[in-house]
Amino acid sequence: MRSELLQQWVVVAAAAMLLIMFALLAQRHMRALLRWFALQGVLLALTSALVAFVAGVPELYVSALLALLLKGMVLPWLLWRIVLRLGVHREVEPLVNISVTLLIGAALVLFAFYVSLPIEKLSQLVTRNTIAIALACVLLSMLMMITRRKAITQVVGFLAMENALFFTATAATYGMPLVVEMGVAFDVLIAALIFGLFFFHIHRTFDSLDLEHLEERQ
Amino acid sequence: MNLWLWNLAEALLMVGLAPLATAVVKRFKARLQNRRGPPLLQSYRDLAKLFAKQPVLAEHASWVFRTAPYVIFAATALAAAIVPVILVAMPLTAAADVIALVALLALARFFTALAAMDVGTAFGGMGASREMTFAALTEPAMLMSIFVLSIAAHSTNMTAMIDTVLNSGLSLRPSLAFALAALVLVAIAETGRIPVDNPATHLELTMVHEAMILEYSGRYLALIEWANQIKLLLFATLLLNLFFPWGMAQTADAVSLLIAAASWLGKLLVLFVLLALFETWMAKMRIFRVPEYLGLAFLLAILGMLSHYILEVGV
Amino acid sequence: MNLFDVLLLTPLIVGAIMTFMGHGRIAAALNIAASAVTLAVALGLAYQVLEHGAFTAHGQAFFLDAYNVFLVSLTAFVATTTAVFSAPYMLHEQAIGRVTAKRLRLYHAMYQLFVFGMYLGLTTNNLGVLWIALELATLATVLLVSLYRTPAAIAAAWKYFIVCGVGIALALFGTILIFSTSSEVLGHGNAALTWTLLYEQAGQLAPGVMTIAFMFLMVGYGTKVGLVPMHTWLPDAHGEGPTPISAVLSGLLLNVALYALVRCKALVDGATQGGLAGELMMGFGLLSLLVAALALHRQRDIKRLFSFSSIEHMGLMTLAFGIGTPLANFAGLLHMTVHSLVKSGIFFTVGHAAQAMGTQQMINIRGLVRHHPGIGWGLLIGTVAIAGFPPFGVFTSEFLLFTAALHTHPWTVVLLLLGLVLAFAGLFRHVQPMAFGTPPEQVNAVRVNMLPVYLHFGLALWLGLAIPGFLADWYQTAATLLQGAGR
Amino acid sequence: MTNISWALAAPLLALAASLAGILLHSTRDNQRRLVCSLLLLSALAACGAGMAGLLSHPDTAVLPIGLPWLPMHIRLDALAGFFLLVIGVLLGAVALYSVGNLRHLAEHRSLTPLYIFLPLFVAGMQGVTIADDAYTFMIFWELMSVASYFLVTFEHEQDANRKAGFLYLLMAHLGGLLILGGFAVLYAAGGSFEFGAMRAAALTPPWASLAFLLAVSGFGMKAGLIPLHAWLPEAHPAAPSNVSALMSGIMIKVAIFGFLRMVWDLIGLEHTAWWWGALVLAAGSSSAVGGVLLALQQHDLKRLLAYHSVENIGIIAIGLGLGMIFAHYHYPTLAALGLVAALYHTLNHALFKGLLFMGAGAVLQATHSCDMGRLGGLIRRMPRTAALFLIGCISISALPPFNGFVSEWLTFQAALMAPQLEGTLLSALIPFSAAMLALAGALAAACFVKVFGIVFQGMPRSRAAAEACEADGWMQLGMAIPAVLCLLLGVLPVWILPLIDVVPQSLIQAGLGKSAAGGWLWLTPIAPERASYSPLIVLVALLLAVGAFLVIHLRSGEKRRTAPWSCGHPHLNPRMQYTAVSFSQPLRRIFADLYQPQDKLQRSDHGHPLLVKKLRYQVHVQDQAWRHLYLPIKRFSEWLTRRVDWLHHRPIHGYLAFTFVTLLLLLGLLL
Repeated sequence: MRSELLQQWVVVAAAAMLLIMFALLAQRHMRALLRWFALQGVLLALTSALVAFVAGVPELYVSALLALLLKGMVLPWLLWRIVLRLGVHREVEPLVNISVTLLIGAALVLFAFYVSLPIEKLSQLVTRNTIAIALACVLLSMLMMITRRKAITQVVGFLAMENALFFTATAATYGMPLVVEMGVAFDVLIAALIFGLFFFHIHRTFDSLDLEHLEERQ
Repeated sequence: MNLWLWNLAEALLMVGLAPLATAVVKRFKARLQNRRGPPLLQSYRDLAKLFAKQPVLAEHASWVFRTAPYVIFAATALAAAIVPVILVAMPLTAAADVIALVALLALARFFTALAAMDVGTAFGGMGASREMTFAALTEPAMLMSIFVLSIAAHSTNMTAMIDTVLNSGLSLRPSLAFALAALVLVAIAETGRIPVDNPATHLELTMVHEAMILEYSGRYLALIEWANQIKLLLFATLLLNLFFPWGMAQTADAVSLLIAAASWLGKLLVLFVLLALFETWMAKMRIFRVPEYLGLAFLLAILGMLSHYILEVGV
Repeated sequence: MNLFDVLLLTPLIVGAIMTFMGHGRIAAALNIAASAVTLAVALGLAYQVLEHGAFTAHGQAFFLDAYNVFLVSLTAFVATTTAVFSAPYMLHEQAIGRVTAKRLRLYHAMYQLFVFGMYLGLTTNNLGVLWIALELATLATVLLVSLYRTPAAIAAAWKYFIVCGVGIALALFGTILIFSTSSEVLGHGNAALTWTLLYEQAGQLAPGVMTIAFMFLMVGYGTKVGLVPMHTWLPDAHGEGPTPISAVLSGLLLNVALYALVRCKALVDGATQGGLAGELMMGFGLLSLLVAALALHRQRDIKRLFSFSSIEHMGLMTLAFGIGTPLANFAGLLHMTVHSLVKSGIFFTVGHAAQAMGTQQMINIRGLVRHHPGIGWGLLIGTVAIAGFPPFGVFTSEFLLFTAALHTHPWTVVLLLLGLVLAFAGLFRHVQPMAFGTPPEQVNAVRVNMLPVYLHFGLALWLGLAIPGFLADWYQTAATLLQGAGR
Repeated sequence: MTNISWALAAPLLALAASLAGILLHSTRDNQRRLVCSLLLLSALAACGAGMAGLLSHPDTAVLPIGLPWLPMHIRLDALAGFFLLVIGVLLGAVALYSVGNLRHLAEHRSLTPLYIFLPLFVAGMQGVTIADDAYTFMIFWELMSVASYFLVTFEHEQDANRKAGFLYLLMAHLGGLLILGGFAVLYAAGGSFEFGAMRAAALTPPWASLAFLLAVSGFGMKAGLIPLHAWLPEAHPAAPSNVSALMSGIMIKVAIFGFLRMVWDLIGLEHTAWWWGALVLAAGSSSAVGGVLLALQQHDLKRLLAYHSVENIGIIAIGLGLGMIFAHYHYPTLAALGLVAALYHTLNHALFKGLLFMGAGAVLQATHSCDMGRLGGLIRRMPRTAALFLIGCISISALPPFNGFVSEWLTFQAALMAPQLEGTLLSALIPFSAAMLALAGALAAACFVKVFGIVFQGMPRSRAAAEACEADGWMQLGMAIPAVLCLLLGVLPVWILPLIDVVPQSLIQAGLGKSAAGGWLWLTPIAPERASYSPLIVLVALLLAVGAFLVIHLRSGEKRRTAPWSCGHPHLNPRMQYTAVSFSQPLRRIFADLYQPQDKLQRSDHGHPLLVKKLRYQVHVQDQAWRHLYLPIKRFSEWLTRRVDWLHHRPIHGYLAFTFVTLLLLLGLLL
């Protein structure tokens, strides 16, 4: 009965992930974007906590906690600080207009499902669908990185991709071994710090976070 | 051994008769132009006179200039010695085949041109340039036309070639016709006759051969002139003996030798008459028509080749 | 505390020290010393492996077989020579004020961290840790690339960071997918990511998932290898960073990434008894070769030029491993070795040349053989070597690759030939005028340390003339190891 | 000391010379002496080994270096022996020549790179001949290419030299890769890189043809067959004269060797398709005529000589092509004839082209120019050089009694054997190529009249030429050796041919047999009644004729010297002479369609067209291969590079997009 509950939850959570991804794609304002991003983190935390509880994998609690702290609070907060510091919080400035982006996104989701069709059912919880959705989330976050002009939105996209991976890890596999989890989390943290460092450099040297300027340096 | 002697005799005959031959042609032409023309021995007298004269050299003429006439004469004389005149089988013919024959003439020409370049006059350069240009076309034409025969004879050895023609009897072959035509054109060009070059002219712009030897005098000039006369006789003999060898002596007995000699002289006379007629009838062509003329010769020769391969092999 | 721990700990500890006192002469000396120590250790390990065969350390956590111990020692060697080279180089940079003491600290610390990352990646037995190590190395090099803080450097580092970050993330996704199927076979926990076990159990992994996983790993690690079309970060990163870093990036990091890719290929081949992975790698290899060869013609910056040449050669190796016959693998490994040697050697000379001329723009570098014969001839010889002229080792490996390719996929030979010729033309049309001709008026004299260069070229020459027996056996075992996953 | 160790000694001595070049860079004179003498020793070793290879059975050895499973194999057989001999002979002469030549060169700059790479170059060539496995072969082959590249760019300050070097190395690289491809095919069939296995390998016709095509294109590129010759006229003039002598005299012959080794030996003529020979024959004919035609329009002495190398390679190729055709139709003796003719011409060309380039070097050294427009009258300033050069000119013009004539004579003989064949296409092609051969010979004569006449005769066209001084003893010695050999090879072919005849016997188990049927005087390649040539008699006869007259005229020796007639001009000046340009004008006009010369005439007059103030005529004849082959390729590749460059100037989103699309495509594969 537990596993059924888990399965249902996994499906729901997966759907939610996908939804949030689209939400991120659809945002026009920084603040909202970061809110959704934080929400994603929280969702991750919940998922892994539940998996830990149901499947009785204690170390997943740790990663749940990590997720909650890092992805749910620290990173969004850091990013928001940066946004405030650099005063870029108004427009997201997409390269491609939002509705088109969303259409492409939808197409990607279909694509993801088709790709994962040949995958036979591995176990009761690694369903074809979870993998498909994970795939879709990764693709969507990449789409986001491609279609946003500002550096900071790219970073959000990047972190969103990390989240998608994390979700896959937990939902589809009861979580990776702890060593790996830790390592990954650690890397993400460093990455985030370096991001922060860079923002200031970029801002100083090009006095904007518009990536177009970086290209003029070739 | 006596074959060698006989060969030497024939060579001397060619060398000796050469001036006379030229004189004969001159005489015929003169007659055709209603002139009396010089006596037949005139050309001998000229040579003798030139030999006696003290040569005059250009200031900065080098040793090439001085040695060239000897080389030219020697090469031409040797070429003449190669060609079977009366007797078919001769040792020197074996020593140097048709290719060597052409090459020897080329050697003579090479040195003529060098001698012309030596003094550094405009005429010398002009003559050499034109001569070598024409030679570049005549030489292959000549080789090709002779090759037609030598392929038929399976040999480049003139003795063998003449033998085959003699033994094959009178068979009309397109290839031979082509080859003959080519060789005639070549002979005219090589001996510097009208319409390619005019031995009598000294009009600067049209000279070829004369321009090259302009600076020569005395015995040098004599040698070169003589070599030229030998060349005329040589080509005449070559044409006759390769394509119309009938009458030539295949065995070295007195009778056939006499017959051969007689037939040779007879054929020569006929040929010279034709030459004289041709020369009086033709005008000299412009210098840049000559390549076309020679190109024609080359083309004919190659056609002869091809027609031999394509039409006659295995026939 | 065995040899192995020394290998991993030395760079880590030294790196930590460097963060505090990583400037001035001692730092450089320490840098060299540390690298030398690791080199000694690496050789010791190599000896062990050669004597007693592959072994694992700390349970299943780390393992050393012919393949990676050879890469470890190669890495250690190049890292050492690079340290030797970087000592005078960075002093000069400091002298002309391109780097401050603070930056120098960062430089040395990150250098060691980077090396640590590579050792970790090479020796770990755990696909997850492998990924972490690569990410670590990437992050370290990102900071190194941006060392000069010039706008161009920032831009390059940012590009490097984003593109590689995304790539590496995709690789992680691939790893997770592998885990998702392997955990069915080997249960949750580290076992499911332990390469040696996976290698044994490869047959039971779900082919479908493994294939998708490989797609992601291919793109992910391929980005770090610098395969076209994910190579776009590479030229900038090489061009803008300090030259020693370009040397180790080209000479080492790319190798490690390729190493990871090849390890994964071995697993996928085992799972799906088909050659899809190999064919993919061949495709990417050829594409990289051709595109890089063409791109070479249009370069203006000398370091970008040689980074494109690196892309070309990584393409060749990828092709070799993609073909996957023992001969091809042999060629690939040999090519890996000689390319690392020659290319890092070239980057040393390039660095000196750039310093001598005060610019990296090739248009301004002229007549090197006249005013700096050492540099000029070094550059020429290096280019001749990298272009695959005998008697240098690059020729040997290309020769073997050629024959291997003709054996299995004759059609590739045409493209291979085309690519090599184009690449040579593209490289040489730029190098010749730099080495030859009349030099410009003002040329600043630089203290050059050509020893590492001669060392590298000398080794490459040696490998071209005669491959020592032990090395040959080494390659042989590695080659067969790579070929026979689950077959 | 076994034969093979002699053969090995040659390249080793050369390497030693290179080493000496590095070590003694401080003391120039010792450096020069030591390097040159070591090279001389290497040459002697090569000659010895060559004779040994020709006279005794093949000898092999395995060196302890190379790939682990493929140590270097070397083998000294007849073919290798012959080419080692060729290398040795010319190398010896050049080594002596260099003693003098390099002394003058050393006055301007340090020659250390030359001393390093010249011996390496030599070692490469010698090594190629004795290689017995593909790997060794390629190593030495590319060593030869690279080293010679550094020699071509030795005077790298001139822009032209760098361009030439680049083109050369590029084509050498391409050629090397093609050859490598050929070996790869053989390897695939034989399963080993050793030549022994490759010989044994049974090739299927398509693979054999592929290997053949690769060999032709690869070696043809090095040999300079039209249209693969573009590098040759650029590179040979760029190099120092003694190097050009080696490159033109030997290196392109090494390519011929490679061709023989790969096609005649490894692939084996039993696999030939009829069109193989036809292809070689056609390439040869076009090279022969094309080369000489282009040579005629060159006004730089060394460039002109370089184009003549193209011509002579063409002649060699004609011989080889005939041989291959005969071999295909199973006339082994005739095949042998073709091969022998080719080899004989190889030897001859090595000699007279080496001689000519050395002569050009002497001229360059004396006048600091190879531009024929600035030379002239040198025969008076440097009589010995002139005499030796003249011998070279006569030989290369294929005039008796020198050696060039003998080999062309043999080639003609081979061509005249064509009626033996069936198949009309061939029998049409062969006479045509014979015609081309004849044409080439005649044109060569014209060209060398021009060369000798313009450079050595007439009046000096520049002060440098007027003040030139004779080359020193070493250089004269270096030139004298090939000159003498030119005469000997021309007069005593009967003694040389049996030596060369060994090669076909070992390659196709057939030889000319007795090439002197009628005794030692008579050269009769096939049969006395077919064709015979007795150069000695010809020579004697010539000498007799000349001698007789000389005797007559030594009596009355006195001559008078006056100014030559100059159309009434007061005195003749050098500017009135024919120039190189005007000499070749008639041919330029005749073959205008081939040359497509671009000429322009600038004239300025004093108001009236007849009152000419200044008249300036320029004509430029471009190698058509550039227009129609090389430039299009260049343009296309440039276009491609522009397209690719576009990839690398995208914004970062673009880069991510590449990754993204790649991923989608890969996943798409799974659908």
